[in-house]
Amino acid sequence: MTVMRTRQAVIQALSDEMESDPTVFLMGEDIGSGGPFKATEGLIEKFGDTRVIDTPISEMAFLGAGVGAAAMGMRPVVEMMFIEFIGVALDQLTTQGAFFRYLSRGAYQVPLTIRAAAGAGMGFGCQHSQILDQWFRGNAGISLVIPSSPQSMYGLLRSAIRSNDPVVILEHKGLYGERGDVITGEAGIIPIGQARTVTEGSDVTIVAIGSTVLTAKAALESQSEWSAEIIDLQTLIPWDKSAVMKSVAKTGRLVVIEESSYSGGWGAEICSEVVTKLWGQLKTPPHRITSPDAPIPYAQELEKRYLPSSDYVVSQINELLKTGKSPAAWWEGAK
Amino acid sequence: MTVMRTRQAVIQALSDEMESDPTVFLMGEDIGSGGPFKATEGLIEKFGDTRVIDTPISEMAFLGAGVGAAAMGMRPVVEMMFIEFIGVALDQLTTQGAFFRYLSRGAYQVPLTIRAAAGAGMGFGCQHSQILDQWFRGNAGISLVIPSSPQSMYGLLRSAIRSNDPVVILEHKGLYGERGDVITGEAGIIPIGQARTVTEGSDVTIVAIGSTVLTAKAALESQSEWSAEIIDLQTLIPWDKSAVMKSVAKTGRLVVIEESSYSGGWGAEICSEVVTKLWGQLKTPPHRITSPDAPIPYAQELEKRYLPSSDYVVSQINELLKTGKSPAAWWEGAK
Amino acid sequence: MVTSLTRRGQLNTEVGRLERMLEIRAVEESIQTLYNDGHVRGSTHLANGQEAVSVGIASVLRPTDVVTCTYRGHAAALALGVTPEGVLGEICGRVIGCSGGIGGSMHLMDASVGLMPTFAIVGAGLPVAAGVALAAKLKNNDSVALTIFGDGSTNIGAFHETLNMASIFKLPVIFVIENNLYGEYTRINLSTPISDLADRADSYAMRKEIVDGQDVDAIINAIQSAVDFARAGNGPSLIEAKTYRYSGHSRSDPATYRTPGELDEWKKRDPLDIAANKLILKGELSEVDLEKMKSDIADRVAEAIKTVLASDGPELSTLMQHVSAKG
Amino acid sequence: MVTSLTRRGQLNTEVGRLERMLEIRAVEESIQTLYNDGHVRGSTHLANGQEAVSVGIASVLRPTDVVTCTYRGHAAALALGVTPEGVLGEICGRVIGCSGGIGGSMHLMDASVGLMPTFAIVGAGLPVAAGVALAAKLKNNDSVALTIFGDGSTNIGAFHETLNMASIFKLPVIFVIENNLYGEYTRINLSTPISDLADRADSYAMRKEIVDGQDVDAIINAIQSAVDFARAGNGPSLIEAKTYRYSGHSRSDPATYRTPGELDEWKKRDPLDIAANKLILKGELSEVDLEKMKSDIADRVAEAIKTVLASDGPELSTLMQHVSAKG
Ligand SMILES: Cc1ncc(C[n+]2csc(CCOP(=O)(O)OP(=O)(O)O)c2C)c(N)n1
Ligand SMILES: Cc1ncc(C[n+]2csc(CCOP(=O)(O)OP(=O)(O)O)c2C)c(N)n1
Ligand SMILES: [Mg+2]
Ligand SMILES: [Mg+2]
Repeated sequence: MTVMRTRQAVIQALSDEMESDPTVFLMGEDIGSGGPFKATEGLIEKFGDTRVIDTPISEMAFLGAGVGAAAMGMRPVVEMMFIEFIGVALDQLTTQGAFFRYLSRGAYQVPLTIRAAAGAGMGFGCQHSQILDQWFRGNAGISLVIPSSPQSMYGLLRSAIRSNDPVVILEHKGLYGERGDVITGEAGIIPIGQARTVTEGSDVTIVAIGSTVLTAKAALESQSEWSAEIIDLQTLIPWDKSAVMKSVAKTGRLVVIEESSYSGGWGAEICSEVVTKLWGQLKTPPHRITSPDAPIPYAQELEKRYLPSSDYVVSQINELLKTGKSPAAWWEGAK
Repeated sequence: MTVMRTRQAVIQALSDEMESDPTVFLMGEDIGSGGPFKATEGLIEKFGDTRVIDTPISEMAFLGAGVGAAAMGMRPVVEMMFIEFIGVALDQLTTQGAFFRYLSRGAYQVPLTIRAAAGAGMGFGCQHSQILDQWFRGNAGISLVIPSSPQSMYGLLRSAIRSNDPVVILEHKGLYGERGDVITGEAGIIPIGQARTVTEGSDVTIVAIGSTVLTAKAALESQSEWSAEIIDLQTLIPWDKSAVMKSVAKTGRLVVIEESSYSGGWGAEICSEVVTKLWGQLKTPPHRITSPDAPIPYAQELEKRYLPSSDYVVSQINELLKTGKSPAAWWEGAK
Repeated sequence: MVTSLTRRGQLNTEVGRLERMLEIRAVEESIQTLYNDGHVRGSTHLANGQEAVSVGIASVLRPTDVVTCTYRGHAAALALGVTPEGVLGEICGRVIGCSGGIGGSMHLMDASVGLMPTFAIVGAGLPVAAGVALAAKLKNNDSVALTIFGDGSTNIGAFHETLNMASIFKLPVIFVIENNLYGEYTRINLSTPISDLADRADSYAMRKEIVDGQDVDAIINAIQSAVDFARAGNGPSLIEAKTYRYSGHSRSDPATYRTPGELDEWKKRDPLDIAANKLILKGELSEVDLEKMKSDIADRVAEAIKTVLASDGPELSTLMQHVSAKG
Repeated sequence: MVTSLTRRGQLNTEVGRLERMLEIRAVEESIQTLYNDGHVRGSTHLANGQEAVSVGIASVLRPTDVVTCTYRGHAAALALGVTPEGVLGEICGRVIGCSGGIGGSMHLMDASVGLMPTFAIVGAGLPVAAGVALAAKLKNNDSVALTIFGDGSTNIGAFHETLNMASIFKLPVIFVIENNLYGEYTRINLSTPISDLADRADSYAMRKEIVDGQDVDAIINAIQSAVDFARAGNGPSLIEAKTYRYSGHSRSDPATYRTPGELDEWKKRDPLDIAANKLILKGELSEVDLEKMKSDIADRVAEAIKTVLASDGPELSTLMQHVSAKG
């Protein structure tokens, strides 16, 4: 067990996989020098420039090259730097790579990992702060993971690289600097598709992922009126239905905390599925706590307001428990 | 009132808007010759090649040109031919055009319409048959409409062109050949964001859009055990919450029929919202009838199986009504 | 049974190559009837008039090399070795189709001869081919990747990005433009301000060559040079084959936009005629041999159609197979 | 109050242009302190060393022409007319920022002088500029669009697609490459196999010009020719300005990857010095005048910073405004 920052967990996971599997290589813009978040620092020195490949600014070309190399048995880890950049190249992943196994009846598979920084809170403005998980939905070939800690970064990234299908890993830029204990090696690997129960509790199940796991924890710790079972989904696509169902079956209440806008947010799928499958077992309506339906603003106070804060989560859950109804969001009626 | 095919309704709507507003123009690949679905046939002859502009195969360039021209006060209607093609150009719509109004504090707006053929059932294979609404979710600047008839094609397309924000209109390729009565002119225009009640009924509310409206109707007509209120959403983003709520408040049951895969499907948002807001008012769990989590196959029988059929809808609703539980999908357990 | 691999080997003689071109023509000409009889759905894109390019390419590449091709892939698939049953079966959505009936005309594949599932999105095959080449380079083997696409596709972003990257990385990849003068219904001069597309290689300091697309021997020479160059570690080439498609863009296109007389002009330089005439001139083939060859091929294709039509569609369960590693 | 439009007018003299370049330099040099004091978040991208390009462009264009520019947009914004308060206010997220504090350093804008919200995605401004030019053409007015981007951006697909389309449509758009030799931390030779990027115009049969990016007069000439060409209906131009950025790519980049001595070499050809020396040589400016000018500018920028820091952040309600036409 070592204490490290999340960005170091990225480096450690990449390094460990590269050491254990010679087919693993990295590709992306300026990854040799470590990138804007220093999340690949030192790897080119260690593995050389045939395994840490700096590319031109050509997302379509190098993402697609990842698909092609993966189909030939390599395990490329392609960095998109900021997840928005895949907007100029999405086709190669969702319409090409994701369908390769299907179309070739298993003759080709695409063990490709796509790393990208995502998320708001750091003042990068509306084109460098989104999560954008919606772009990867509804495409059964692709997994999407969002770590919430150095450990889950390490464990999920190693699993992503080992997966025989494309995996997108969204690295929340607000978490790169966070420190935590990390178990490295095989024991530290976290399977794709498995949630983690962060806290046990009985009043409400809080489903979160990435940054909102921290928000949930802070909310829980800042009050003592209710206890919560916080579930860190870890993998958003496909999400761990059985873990969520088990918890909600126990607590009888479901709250989802999402960093993105209410409309189109992933939490709706959790709520819909839970309510349908646990029909009659919920004590209160499922409730989503999200950001508002707006682009992400730059100014600090506004960006702070944009994100669901722990105080807001507490007040929402208090109201849910008190009234038995799904509370209105802060922006409702505020218009 | 005239009888016309859906493809003709496209032409009529474009023609009427072009006649009434000189800033409207069309841009896309081979639209001058009418395109693969003959949905722009005759317009270049009528309006000339400065208003019906054939482009090189450069989706990023001409979609972005649509954004730029729209910001300068034009009303471009950009054709993507098949919706998958926007996968090479998504950035221009979702990360640029959609944020222009916000970033410019209203100084620039983007009255841009994007037309594209979508949907399965015609044997176009997995890269030319999807709906892909997920790519446009969570982006408050963008609307998405999916007509289900010649009338709604006409009415929604005209509204899309008049909208002061980007609107994506998905034209289901299975519907282009369908005939129906169309009221043209102002009276035929259908506002964005408004659902239409197709049938009144009391046992269940069926929410559908595009092709699944026809599936819902066929299902309803093929049996006489239950009556259904079929809601044609018409606009998926933003969907008409009040129409759906009103209906479900009355029937007490919600079934959503979606053409795409279960995971990531839009129906989850409807179910989540309805259950939360109408907590305690539903007699049965909300239920989603969808395609399976798989790419769209070519072979006729498989593609037919992929799509939710009216028989399947009937059997699902029968079971829901009989058991009071959400029935398993055909592929569950079948694996 | 004939395998794709043995069929690939048949291209090592001039006669074998002529036969394959004739077969491609015959297979493609059978599709309209199959469509009329309700066996074909969606869209099909014929390559008739362009057979020499595919056969030339397949004659040079090793089966361990990899090809990415577009929706206009019947000729490439047959040339690389896929059987008429494999191609027609796929077009008819039968389980004996080369993609098991799952893909359809736009998604042919056969890993045994290096054909990746063909790409229905313009430009999409280029980055993937670069990735295949990158893998060869990283694995230190001397395989090459080759990607086939049209003139219209040289205007898509992926073309530019991939050529630049392939050049900088010195990847063993060959970019082959089938310049058939049209992208869908649009003549090249309306979409592209230059006429020799190979010149776009200059933007990437890339080796280039323009070649007569109707002459299979010229194609072979051009491809061979590019392949040798790539295998030797010198990097990519851009090859422009000047050719022409006799049919419209896809089944529904009557091609009324053609310049008058253009089609007839091109038919005078039919790649099948050119190849046959060379053999006849050299005395290696008689008119009688040729007619025999054609009728044998017609028989074989008719036989293939029978087999296809007697074969089943894929089982319903295959719909859910190979979706992900899990099943 | 000074408007952006009046400030734009100040570029009609050589002295005015020198002043603006000095102001840009001073504004950008103040950002680090603002950052150290906790007023700046996210990332900032300085253009110091490149001031002549922006000022040259702004001197030629009319305010009714439209510019799309990248995240490296401080210089362009100030040149086009945005006040130091507008730029620094935006960088500090204040309501007096040119985008109301909503955009930040990467998203500056001012419709009154034709600056669209700057683009934080590489290549994204090019298609939009083409669309602006298309609108001008369709409306039959003689406005032009101009788009500024870097050397590294010439490898993105949107560059290729847009240049081709602009050429075919003969759009009144000017593509300006600020070739500062680096894309982020990567030197151009590692990402691009040619060194004169203007040559890429040949792929599109487009007019091209290479220009000294450190000499504002040379820029003005090159832009003027391109603008004249465009306004006359002759179509687009590709202009490559050879220049250099003194700072790293963004705030967090110490630029250790530079070739040794390179920075010093370029500083010998500082665009501010070049412009000042010309005026001094012509006797139109004395060293004393220059020092006075610099200190006046320093005062004005200091004043601007005071105003910015005294100003509020945007109201919380603005978070939900201008999201869509409805609010
Ligand atoms: C990104 C994308 N845009 C548009 C299309 C529709 N489309 C299919 S083929 C084609 C024409 C391609 O022309 P060319 O590259 O010359 O190839 P050819 O069909 O002539 O072989 C077009 C526009 C597509 N499949 N993908
Ligand atoms: C599509 C996309 N890819 C990558 C980036 C990250 N990025 C921002 S600036 C930059 C370098 C651009 O270099 P150049 O075009 O030379 O412009 P310069 O910054 O030198 O002005 C990169 C890679 C981005 N913003 N968008
Ligand atoms: Mg062509
Ligand atoms: Mg640069």
